[in-house]
Order: sequence, then structure tokens, then C-alpha cells
Amino acid sequence: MSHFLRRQGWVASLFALFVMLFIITRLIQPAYGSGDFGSLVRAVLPYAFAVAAQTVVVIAGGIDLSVAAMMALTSVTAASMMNGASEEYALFVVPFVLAMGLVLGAVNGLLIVVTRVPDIVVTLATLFVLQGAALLVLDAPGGAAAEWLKALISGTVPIPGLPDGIDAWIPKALLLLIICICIIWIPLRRSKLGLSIYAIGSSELAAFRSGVPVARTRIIAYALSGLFAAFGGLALTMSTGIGAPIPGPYLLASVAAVVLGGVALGGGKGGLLGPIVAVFVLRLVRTDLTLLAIDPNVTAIIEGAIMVAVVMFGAFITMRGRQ
Amino acid sequence: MTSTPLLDASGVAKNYGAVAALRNASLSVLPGEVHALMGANGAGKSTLVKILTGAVPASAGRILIRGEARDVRSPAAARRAGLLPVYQEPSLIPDLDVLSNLRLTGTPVEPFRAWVRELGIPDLDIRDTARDIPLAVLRVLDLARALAVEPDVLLLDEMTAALPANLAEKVLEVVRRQGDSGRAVIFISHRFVEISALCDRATVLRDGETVGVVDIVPGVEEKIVELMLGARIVKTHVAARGANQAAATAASRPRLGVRNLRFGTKLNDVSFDLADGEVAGVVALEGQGQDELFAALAGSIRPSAGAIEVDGQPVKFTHPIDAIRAGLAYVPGDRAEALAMQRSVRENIALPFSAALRNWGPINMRRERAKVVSAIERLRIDTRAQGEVQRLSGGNQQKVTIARWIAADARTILCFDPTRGIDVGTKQEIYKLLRELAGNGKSVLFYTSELEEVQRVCDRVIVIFGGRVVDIFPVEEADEPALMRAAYGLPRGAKADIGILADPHSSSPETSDSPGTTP
Amino acid sequence: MSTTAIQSVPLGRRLKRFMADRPLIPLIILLVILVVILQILRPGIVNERWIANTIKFAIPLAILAGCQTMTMLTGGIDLSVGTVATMSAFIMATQVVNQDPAVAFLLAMMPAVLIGLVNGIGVGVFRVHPLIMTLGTSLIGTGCLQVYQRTVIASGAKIPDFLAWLGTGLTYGVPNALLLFVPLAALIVFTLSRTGFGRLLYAVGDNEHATRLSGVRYWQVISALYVISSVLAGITGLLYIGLIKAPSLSLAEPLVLPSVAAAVIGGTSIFGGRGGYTGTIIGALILTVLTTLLTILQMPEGARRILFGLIVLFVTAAYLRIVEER
Amino acid sequence: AGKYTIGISNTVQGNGWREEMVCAMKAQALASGEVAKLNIAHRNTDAAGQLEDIRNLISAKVDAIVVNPADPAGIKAGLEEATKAGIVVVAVDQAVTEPSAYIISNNQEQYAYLGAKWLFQQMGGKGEVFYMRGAAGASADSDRDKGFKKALAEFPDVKVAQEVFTGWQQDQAKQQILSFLSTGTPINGIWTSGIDNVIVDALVESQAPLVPIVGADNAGFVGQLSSVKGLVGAAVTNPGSIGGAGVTLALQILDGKKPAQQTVLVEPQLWENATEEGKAKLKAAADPSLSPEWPVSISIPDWTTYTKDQIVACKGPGE
Ligand SMILES: Nc1ncnc2c1ncn2[C@@H]1O[C@H](COP(=O)(O)OP(=O)(O)OP(=O)(O)O)[C@@H](O)[C@H]1O
Ligand SMILES: Nc1ncnc2c1ncn2[C@@H]1O[C@H](COP(=O)(O)OP(=O)(O)OP(=O)(O)O)[C@@H](O)[C@H]1O
Ligand SMILES: [Mg+2]
Ligand SMILES: [Mg+2]
Repeated sequence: MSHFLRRQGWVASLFALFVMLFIITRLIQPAYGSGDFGSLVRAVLPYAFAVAAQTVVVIAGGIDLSVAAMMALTSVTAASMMNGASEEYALFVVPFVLAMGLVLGAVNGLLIVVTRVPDIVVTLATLFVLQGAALLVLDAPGGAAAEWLKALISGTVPIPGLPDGIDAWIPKALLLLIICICIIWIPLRRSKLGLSIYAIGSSELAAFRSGVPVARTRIIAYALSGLFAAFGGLALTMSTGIGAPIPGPYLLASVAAVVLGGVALGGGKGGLLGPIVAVFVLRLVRTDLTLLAIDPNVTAIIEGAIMVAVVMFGAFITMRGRQ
Repeated sequence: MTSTPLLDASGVAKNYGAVAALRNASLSVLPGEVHALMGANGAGKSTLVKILTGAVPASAGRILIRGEARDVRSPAAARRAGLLPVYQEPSLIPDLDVLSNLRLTGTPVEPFRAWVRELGIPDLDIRDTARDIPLAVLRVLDLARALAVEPDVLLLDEMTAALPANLAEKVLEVVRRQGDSGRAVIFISHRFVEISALCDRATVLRDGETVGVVDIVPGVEEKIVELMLGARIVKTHVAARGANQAAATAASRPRLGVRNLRFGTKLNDVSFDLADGEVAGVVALEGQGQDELFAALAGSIRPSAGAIEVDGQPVKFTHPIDAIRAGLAYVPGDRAEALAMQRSVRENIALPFSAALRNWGPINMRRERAKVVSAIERLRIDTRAQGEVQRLSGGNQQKVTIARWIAADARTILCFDPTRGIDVGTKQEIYKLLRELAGNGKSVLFYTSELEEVQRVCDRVIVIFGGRVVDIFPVEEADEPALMRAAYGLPRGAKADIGILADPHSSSPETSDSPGTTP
Repeated sequence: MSTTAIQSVPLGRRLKRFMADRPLIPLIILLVILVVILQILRPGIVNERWIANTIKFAIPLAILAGCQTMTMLTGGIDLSVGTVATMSAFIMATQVVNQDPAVAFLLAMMPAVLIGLVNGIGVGVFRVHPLIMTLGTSLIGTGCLQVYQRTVIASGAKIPDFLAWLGTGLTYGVPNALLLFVPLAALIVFTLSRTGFGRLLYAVGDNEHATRLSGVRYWQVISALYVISSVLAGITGLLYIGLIKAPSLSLAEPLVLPSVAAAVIGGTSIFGGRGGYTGTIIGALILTVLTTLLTILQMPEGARRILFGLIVLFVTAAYLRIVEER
Repeated sequence: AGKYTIGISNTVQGNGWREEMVCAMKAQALASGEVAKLNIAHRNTDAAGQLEDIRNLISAKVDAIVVNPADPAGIKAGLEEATKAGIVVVAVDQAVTEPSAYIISNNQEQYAYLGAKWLFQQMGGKGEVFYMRGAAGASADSDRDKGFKKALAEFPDVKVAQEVFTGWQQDQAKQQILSFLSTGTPINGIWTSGIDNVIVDALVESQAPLVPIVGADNAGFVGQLSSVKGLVGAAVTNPGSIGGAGVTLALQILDGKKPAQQTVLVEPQLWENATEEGKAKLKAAADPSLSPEWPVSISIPDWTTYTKDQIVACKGPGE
């Protein structure tokens, strides 16, 4: 029990924060209902994938500055491939784009391993490369998305055995997020590969001496990051119906959410749940600021202050805990 | 015995840039043998182990395993070949719990648990994160993890250096049984007691070269030391202080007074005095509160009750700088804690000079250089790789941690196991140094996990058990059995069988480098 | 221990070791190679005027990269430099309309000091990760600037003549900005190598615990560091506004990522404990020349960015190869 | 006094033009007297982020949403949901593909065409032009590119000497022009996508010949057109006050006065300093008291009713 609390305490408090914010939201806007929650989840979707992409590499002791650019590239690729194509063609596009993310991510990892240049520089360089590639694919926002893809994240699905009242609170987008992440993350976390990812993040030397193939594990971590980023790119295309070659604000947001979610930037610690709950919190804060009609220039100040305050609070708690 | 060697390495060389860590090392280990690998600090023992287990690629050399040439390229490959190391630094993944660490290396859990119990740690929770486990226990876990897969050759790099006596004993027992069961162990240690109690043969390295292989027979220590040190044969007589000194120290006001110190559940009521010109030894088993005592004196933790007095004045430390200002300098046992590994020897030694806000300005390079050089010379630090401390051998790193406070001219030095992993020659130097410091009026509080050191260096012995001072007695009464009994919390004078170190047969050859301190 | 024998080492090896000991040399060689490529692509471009321009634009980048170098030495990073520079530039340009230049200067430097202090306390006392801390303060700073901006819409803006002279002026073909930069750079280099504070930056980044045991108060070092970094960023802002002469709310933001890149290309480790400022200066020059090179090339914007990324990667990798031992 | 709540969504922050747009929205909402509250989402984000903002505004139950779209097609779903929720949607500055939305927009293609055509005429129909675009991949930039190319097609002897993307960043633009100047390549004209005053500065500082320059009606550039000796140039209007017009349109629709068509285009004007008539226009337009990044055309006849003081105060209802 104490192990669980120590490990999950931060996530639990984040979740409590989310619930509290949700109650506040209902107080501000009593009509805030399941449809609005659905909107929230759709807004969360690309951020959640971006942060998942970032989390994997951060746990492995790295950082990936190319997350947002990777999302842009996969998004424009998907959108331009689906432009004018049939609905069925999209069935091919989705796996293609995901594979592309996986491969490009692996290339990131490979470059880090082979050149031995620090990850932050390699991914900064690939940030430019991927951005450039996105511009070559589409030099202005455009393309299209298959209708079924767009439908995949809007509305809810009737889940047998659940009353409609509850079902309404489980939007398709949330299901999609949970499924995509669970399929990849849960088996991984329990596998030896998952342990190896934590191990190289925690101590590369100790991992190597424990027989972990460090280079291969690092490449796989970046490949997974690319895969999640490709999911994020698809999520962008699904929600907007187009692809935009200029990366959105997902890079810094992903790093912020990783830290808010209790994943140490040094690597080796944390999980995926925390950062994703953090994304929900950050998006809900945004909603509340809009609902309250706060001066938009002040919202930047508030968002920054919240970020700093939460992390400071966390640091303060750990400091107290240590004494 | 004419069986093929389990492991046969010859002509092994390794260059780190301009530094040749190994030139021409060879090592041959027979089945059923506990084989000692000996050498002064920086001789290349750890490097050889790393090469044999694939952690570091060799620049040259040939390695045969069971007579077959094998290219061991990674620790995983070595593991498959039946070679399991316990390196000088713990290699559990700090952020994973013990269980995950086992799964990562494919170690079966039940045998591991059995070994852990056998090695004297009955209450391990395998869900504990490695980072939260004390260093000594980590080392034992490292060993248990290696033992659990029943390796053909076990390579132990200074396994016992960081262990308190009770754990060290168990390790020795287990290692000896490994040898008896037909497997082989390569055992690195600077402690002759252990070598003679345990090993069959010894390979001696000097400056990266194998200079001899000897059978361990009573009296061979002299020869090994000669081989190890080459021309540099040191025969120092570190005498404890003379009787006149004793009188002087007793009379003067205590330099440091500790009064009823408490910290959580770890320290319950510790009181003692430390006089000017005195070296007081602290003896304790693992985890009896000695870490907390030193941390409190160093200003790293705040005691929950009790008082510390310096020169009769009560002091309160909120940060190590307060302790340093009061003249207390702390040398931690774990050198990784004390050194900026990527910086030079010089910068590491000069670090305390810049600590205070008013010393943030330009540095007087000439003055600094003079001080640093004199400290380096005084401790005979091997400066071949001085550009980065991490390239020094373990022993030389350890010396840098002490040199810092010599250069800063601290009045009281709190040494926590300073000779951990240091070769005999260097040990002698450090003993001499501590005595010299005491002779110059400095005070030294000296915790050691090697009981025999107490007799060499200390004037008085403070025994801690269960967070309390259970006994304080003069060094004259501190022979090893007495210390051992006291450390176990037994009243002085009681008799009890406490393991092989008490066995007169295995400890009797221990004469070569302990000249005449036992009464 | 015997001294290592001086063996006859092959020339290539010796050359490599020579360069490894002087990491600046390979960096300078890389810079020269870029300039030569530029000259081949556009014969005649490498003239006095071009050099002056390059230096003018490299200087603000180099100073900000100095902030990154120093913070990176301690294992940190300062992402708020862009915002701080923009703030001081914007405040200077708008305040100087109605205020005495000295007062305007003080007003302009105020937010810099403040943000630096907050960063320092957050990182040094509360142990917030520098990336998050400086990102947070940069968001807060941007917000404040937006609010401030509304109060001065009507007052217009003016670039003080002195700043314009410093930012754009030339004396005998030499940019005046060097008058500011050379002493500043010398000061940074001296601080890092020959002062107690500089020593502490390296040591803290290498092993914080060890510095604590040696009596160093972490929060003092970190607070001072981030204040210094912010003040440097503020000064950069003033210089930059003199160069660009158009105050905007995102003036220096585009310099943030390149400043990190310049420091890393220059050989400073992002993990702390390793690096220096001279390398960073060359790093900034390399990036500036690279930008010109890509502007000159006639190719689609996408291809240009790809090339930029690849060259940055290649330069860093080549540099590491050369400097690394073994 | 007002009764409506209007939501505003904008995705570029910290750029003079957009700031003016937001201030115009606020000022117009205040001046109209019909608006009780403005609910502004104003930050740097992409189409997906704008969708989030629009949906938040729907949750906030605003009566109308005035939006400067991050992308014409990318926010279609959100706008559709808004219309379904009974919210009036007005897009300003750029068109949107959602058919139920009303559009009041500056004609970006025309903006580029007008300026480029004038420039090519000034160059005598031949020579080399330095083409300084906006941000690669932005939809306003690609619209302008269409207009520029259209004009270019009409002047076969005009060649593009160099094409660069300024990213609408002044420092980048300045570095690009200075690098270009030092190559010594002769040019006969410069077309900029609104990053203009730094270009004039660069020419003056480096004592390069002042070739004709086309820019936008930013206060700084308009001032330069009258003050810099020997500078021939033209400012094409691209009023940020279009935001105010958007608010007016939304209010008209809320009041039941629907416009004849869904789309209202505000045509750009060109103010040049080559003729006396143009100079007079420039003089009338110039406003040195404005922040140099602000467009000087702070109002749009028939569409905005606020005063200059009101827009400069940048205060909305209830502030
Ligand atoms: N990574 C490295 N880079 C440069 N030199 C190194 C490196 N590792 C070891 N050395 C050098 O190699 C030599 C042998 O070191 P090694 O650690 O093997 O010694 P050791 O015999 O284990 O000593 P100790 O008893 O002190 O642990 C030393 O001189 C050391 O300075
Ligand atoms: N840069 C330096 N180079 C060499 N020696 C130094 C240097 N700075 C300080 N020292 C020496 O280190 C010792 C401690 O110096 P420091 O200035 O820290 O004194 P302090 O103990 O803090 O002083 P006080 O007791 O007066 O407060 C002195 O012997 C001093 O001469
Ligand atoms: Mg060793
Ligand atoms: Mg050793």
C-alpha cells in the first residue's frame, strides 16, 4: 500500500485536482454537460498523444524536441494522401502514417546512437528536417480526411449495459485515446523491453552492466515516441479535417505536461497516466479561463503561474517528505 | 589438478587516450578456485574485470573461456558465457525496485531470496526501490543476484570494501563455498585477512601488468606486497600516540562535544568528546546510526534533539557550510558523493575555497596552485589523469576527497571509512597522515569498517550500537575480538563465537603490514 | 608509477589529439568551411560589409547563448531569455518616448532582474526543473508584456539614438556592437575560468551534493546565476532593438532555440559540468553564417529547413568525432 | 446596457496587426452599446487549438462568435457546431469553408496583386524583384502568393531575384535583406508581405540604393514613405480594424439584419508616394502616435463606429 501511494500519490493528487476543477467548471457554467466534456476530450486528444510521445523518451532518459514537427508531418501526409481519395483508401493511409511515425522515430533514435550527439541536439535538428518535409508535402494547410476517420472522434458509442446517462460521458475520443494508449503502453510497461526503457533512463551504465542492449532500447523508445506522435498527427487531421505544415504548440505543452505528470526529466521515473491526467487538467484550466471570460492577456499569465505553482508545490511536498 | 582453466586471459591491454590502464595483464582461473586479484590503487584490477565481463572493450588481448576463444562483447554475452561480475560500483538500476531489477537481468527470484537471506539480510522487501536501499545492502543484493544464476566464474571487485564486518563475514563464507562447489571466484580486495582466509592463489598486477601469480600460503603477504608495490616498498610504523600525548589530550578542553544527540529512530542518545590532537575511532555494524551521526556533525541533517559543542560553545548547523566554518570537515565514504567527476583534481581540491559568497570573485591562481600542489604531494595522488577526476582510480579519487580538507586546513576531520577500497601502501599513507594531523593539533573522528585499522590509528574507540554509544575505551584494550563483541552490543569481556574473523588460524598470518600494534 | 613512454604516434592520430586538446580549432575550421561554401555559391559575398552584418547578427545570439552556456553548465537551461530580451527592448522603446533615457533603462532592466530572481528562487530553492520554471516565467512575462502593451499603444515608440548607433553603427567598418560584446565576452570567459563563481557553476552542474558538502549554498549560486542570465538577456534586448529598430511583442523569441543550439554546437553539455563560452561564440557565428547560406540558396522553403537541420546535426557530430578521445 | 455576449477567437498573439484587430473588436463592441460582455480566446495556437477555443465559447453560451480562422477548412466542424447551437458565426480576415458562417474579410489575393502590379509598373515592367513572403505554410501567405504570381504573369520581363520567407518576423527579414544586399546582386524592387519598415531601415543603414518597396499600411512604414528621402514605395491597406467590422456584422445579424450575401470582402487600397495625389493620401493616413507595428487604417467606413481614442484605449464593454 505504501509503495502504491508513494508511486501513485502524485497521479492521485493530479486526478483530485482534475475533479476539483471539474466541480469548479460546473459552478461557473451549470449547463456544462456531457457534450462539453466531449469537446474537452477532443481538445485533449492531440496533446495526449504528444505527451505520450514525449513521456516515453523522457522515461528513457532523453528528450524529443521533434514531437510537434513529427505530428505536423504525419498530419499533412495523412491529409494529402486522403485528399480526393476514397473512404476505403484511408484504411491504408492510417497504418501507413503510423508506420511512418515509427520509422522516423527510430531514425531519431538511430541518429542519437550512431552520432553520439546529445538527444536534444539531434531532435532539434530533426525538428527542422521534419518541418521542412512537412512543407514539401503541403506548402499550405490543406488536404482532407475520410469521413469515417472524422466520425471516429465525435459523439459517443452506445456501450451495452451502460445507462445512457453514463454512456454520454464516455465520448468516442476518450475511448480511442484509452484504447490506443492501452494497446501500446500496458503490454510494454510489463515487458522486459519496458523495464529496459526505464533502466536506461535511470542509469545508462547500470543498465548496460545489467545486460540491457542500451542502443537498441533507445532506438525503440524513440520509435515508440514517433508512433505516438503519428497518432497525434492523425488526431489533428481527424479533428480539423486537414493537415497543417506549421507545427502547433505541442512541443512545449508536452514537456510541461510530462513534468506536471510526475515524470522526472532525468529519466527512469513515472508513468504515462500522470502526464495524460496533467493534459486534462491543463485543458480544463483553459476551458475555465474561457468560461470566465478572463482577459486573454491575463490567461497567459495565469497558465504560466499555474504551471510553475503546481511544480513548485510538488517540489515542496517532496522536500518535506524527505526531511 | 591439470584441468583446463575456466577462464584464461593473456596479453590484455587497454588504453584510455594517453593513459594505459592495462598493458599486459594475464589471468588464469581454475575450476574450484578462489583466485585473488591484487594490486595497488590504479593497477588496473577493475579495468581487467570490466574487460573480462564485456563492460569495456579491450585494446588487445586474448580471452579463453573453458579453453575456447570467446569474444565477450557485452555484459549480456559474458552472462551467457557464465561470467558474472559484481563491479566496484553498484549496478542495480536506481529507479527500479529490486524485483524489476531481477526481471531485467532474468534472475530467478526464489534463489535470489534464498541467497539474500543467506548473506545476512533477512528482511528485504523486494518492492523497495534500489535508490532507497543503503549502499552496503545494495552490494550484497548485487552479489545475490549474481549467485542466483549459478555462474561458473564470479568476479567480485572489492565486494567487501563497503561492507560492515557482519555482512563481510557472510560474504566470505558464501564465496568460500562457491569455490568448494567447483566453480571459480575472482576476488579483488585490499584486505589481506580476507585474501588469506579465502583464496587459493593470487595474481598480482602492477601498473597494468601481471607481475606474478602466487599460491596463498601463510607468510606470502610479504611477497605480495613486494610484487604489488615494486620498488616502492613501504614499511611504515604507524604507532598509536605515545603515553605522554595521551596525558596532554586528556587534559585539554574538548574540541568537539556531542551531547545526547538524537535523530529520528536512528540516533538515540549519543554523547562523546573529541579532544585536540586526538583520533577517535567509531566502530559500529552496518546501520547502527553512524551515518546519521556523521551527517549531523557535518551539518547535512538537523538532529532532533541534543547538542553539538565546538570548543565548548554550542553550535547549530543548518547547512554544511556552518560545520565547515566551525572547522568540521566531512569526508564521506562514498567518493561519488564528494567529487565533481568531470572536473580536474585541482578544482576538486580547491572547491571549498570558492564556497562562501565573498570568495566568488577572481581566484588567486598562484596561491591556489601552491596549496593544491602541496596537498597532492602530501597524499601522493597519482596525477597522470588529473584533468578529470573520474579517470583516476578509485583509490586516488578517495585521496582527493581528503586532500581537499588538508588544503583547506580544516581543524577537525570527520572521516567516514576513508580507506574503503584503498591499497595497503596508500592505507599506510593515510594512517600516517591522520596521525600527523593529530600531531599538529587537529582532531579526527574516524569511522572504519575495518576493525584492525582502529588499533593502528586511533587513540580511543567509540562503539555505537542501535543508535547509542554503548562503550568508549582506550585503544590499548581494543583488540579485534573485543571490538567485535562491543560492536554487537555484547558487554566487554564476554566470549562468543562470531565468525571466521575471530578464528585465530585465519587471522594469524596478518602480520606483514600490521607491525606490532597488538599488545 | 612510471611515466608513459613517448611513442611515435601516427600523424593523423597526433593531429586528432592536438585538436581534441583545443576544441576551438575544429569549430573554427567548420566555420571557415561554411564561409568557403558560401563564397563558392555566391562569389564576392564574403566582403567587409557581409562580415560586419554577420557579426552584428551573431552578437545578440552569442550573448543569449552565453546565458544558455552558463545555465547549462549547472545542468539547467534558460528559456525565458527571449521573453526577457523582448520585454526590456519593448519597454525601453516605449518608455524612452516620455522618460529620461536613464530612467527608461532602469525600467527596462527591472523585469529582467525580477524574472531572473523568480527563476533563481524557483530553481534554487524550490527545485523546480529549470525548463519548466523558465518556460513558466516566460509565459508570465509574455502575458505581462501584452497587458503593458495596451497601455502604451498611443504613446508610440522610439529607438534611442545610442542604441541604434550601438546596434547598427559601424566605425571604420567595424560594428560598434563589438564595443559592448568584446568586454562582455571577456568578462564571461574570465568569470567561468578564473573566479570562484565560475568554478561553482561547473561544480554544481557536475555534482551538486559534493558542492553542498564543500559548503556551497546551492540556492545562492543558482539565484545569482539566473539573475545574471536575465540581466544579460535584458542587455541583449536593448542591443537587439537597436539593431532591428522595430519593437514588437515577439522580438527576440526566434533567438531562443538557436541560442540553445549555439551553446551545444560550441561544446557545452546540456547535462552540466562541461563546456565554455568561447566555443559558444563560434557556435553562434556558425549558426548565423548557416542562416545566410540558406537564405542565398534558391530552393523551396521546405528543402531549406531540411538542409538546416542536417547541417546542424552534421556539424555537431563532426565536432564531437574530432574532439572525442579514442 | 448591451444584451449580447460575443465570443472572439484568434490564434496569433503578439503581432501588431492582430493586436489592433482585437482592440478594434473591443472598441466596436463598446461603441455599439449592444454588447454586455466579450469573451476572448486570444493565444498562439493551431486549427485544433482554435477548435478547442470555439467549443469552449459554445460551452460558455455566447450569442455570436467572431473568429479569425487559423485555417479556412480546419475549423469547419467547430463552426458547424456553433451554428447548430444557435450561435451566429462571423469569420474575419480570411474566408472559411463552413457555409453557415458569415465572412467579412480583407481580400488577401487582391492585396498582393495590387501591390505587386504597382511595383512592377514602377520598375518599368522589367527587372529583378526581391520577394519577401510571410510564413511558409500559412494560408494568408499562400493566398497572397496567388495574387503576386498573377501580377507577375502580367509582366513577363519581371523576374524574381530571390524568394524568402520572413516568417513575418522582423529580425529574420532584416537579416535576410542584409545578407542579400551584401551579395551585391542588383535588384529593382522589393515586395514585402507586411514586414516593411525594417527593410527600409536596412537599405538606409547599408547605404544601398533605395529601390521601390511595397509594404502594408503599418504606422512605421507609412511614416517612412513620407519621411525617408528618395524612398519610392506604396502601402497596401490591410486594416486590422476588420475585427471591428466583424463585430458590427455579427450584431447586425443578431438584430435580424442579415446581409445580402454570406461573404463581404473589404477591398484593399493602395497609397503610394510617387504621385502628389498619393502623397496626400499618405499624409492623411500617417499617424506617428501609433505603435509602428499597428496598421494606420484603424477604422473602416460604414463598418466601424468607434473613435481613435476608443481603439487605442483597447477597452471592451465592462472593462
Ligand atoms: N575511463 C577512464 N579514462 C581514463 N583513464 C582511466 C579510465 N578508467 C580507468 N582509468 C585509469 O586506468 C588505471 C587503472 O584503473 P582501475 O580502476 O582499473 O584501477 P584499480 O586497480 O581498480 O584501482 P583501485 O584499487 O583504486 O580501484 C588508472 O590509472 C585509472 O586512472
Ligand atoms: N583562492 C584561494 N586559493 C588558495 N587558498 C585559498 C583561496 N581562497 C581561500 N584560501 C585559503 O583557504 C582558507 C580558507 O579561506 P576562506 O577565505 O574561505 O576563509 P574562512 O575560513 O571562510 O575565513 P574566516 O574564518 O575568516 O571566516 C584560508 O587558509 C585561505 O588562505
Ligand atoms: Mg578498482
Ligand atoms: Mg580500490
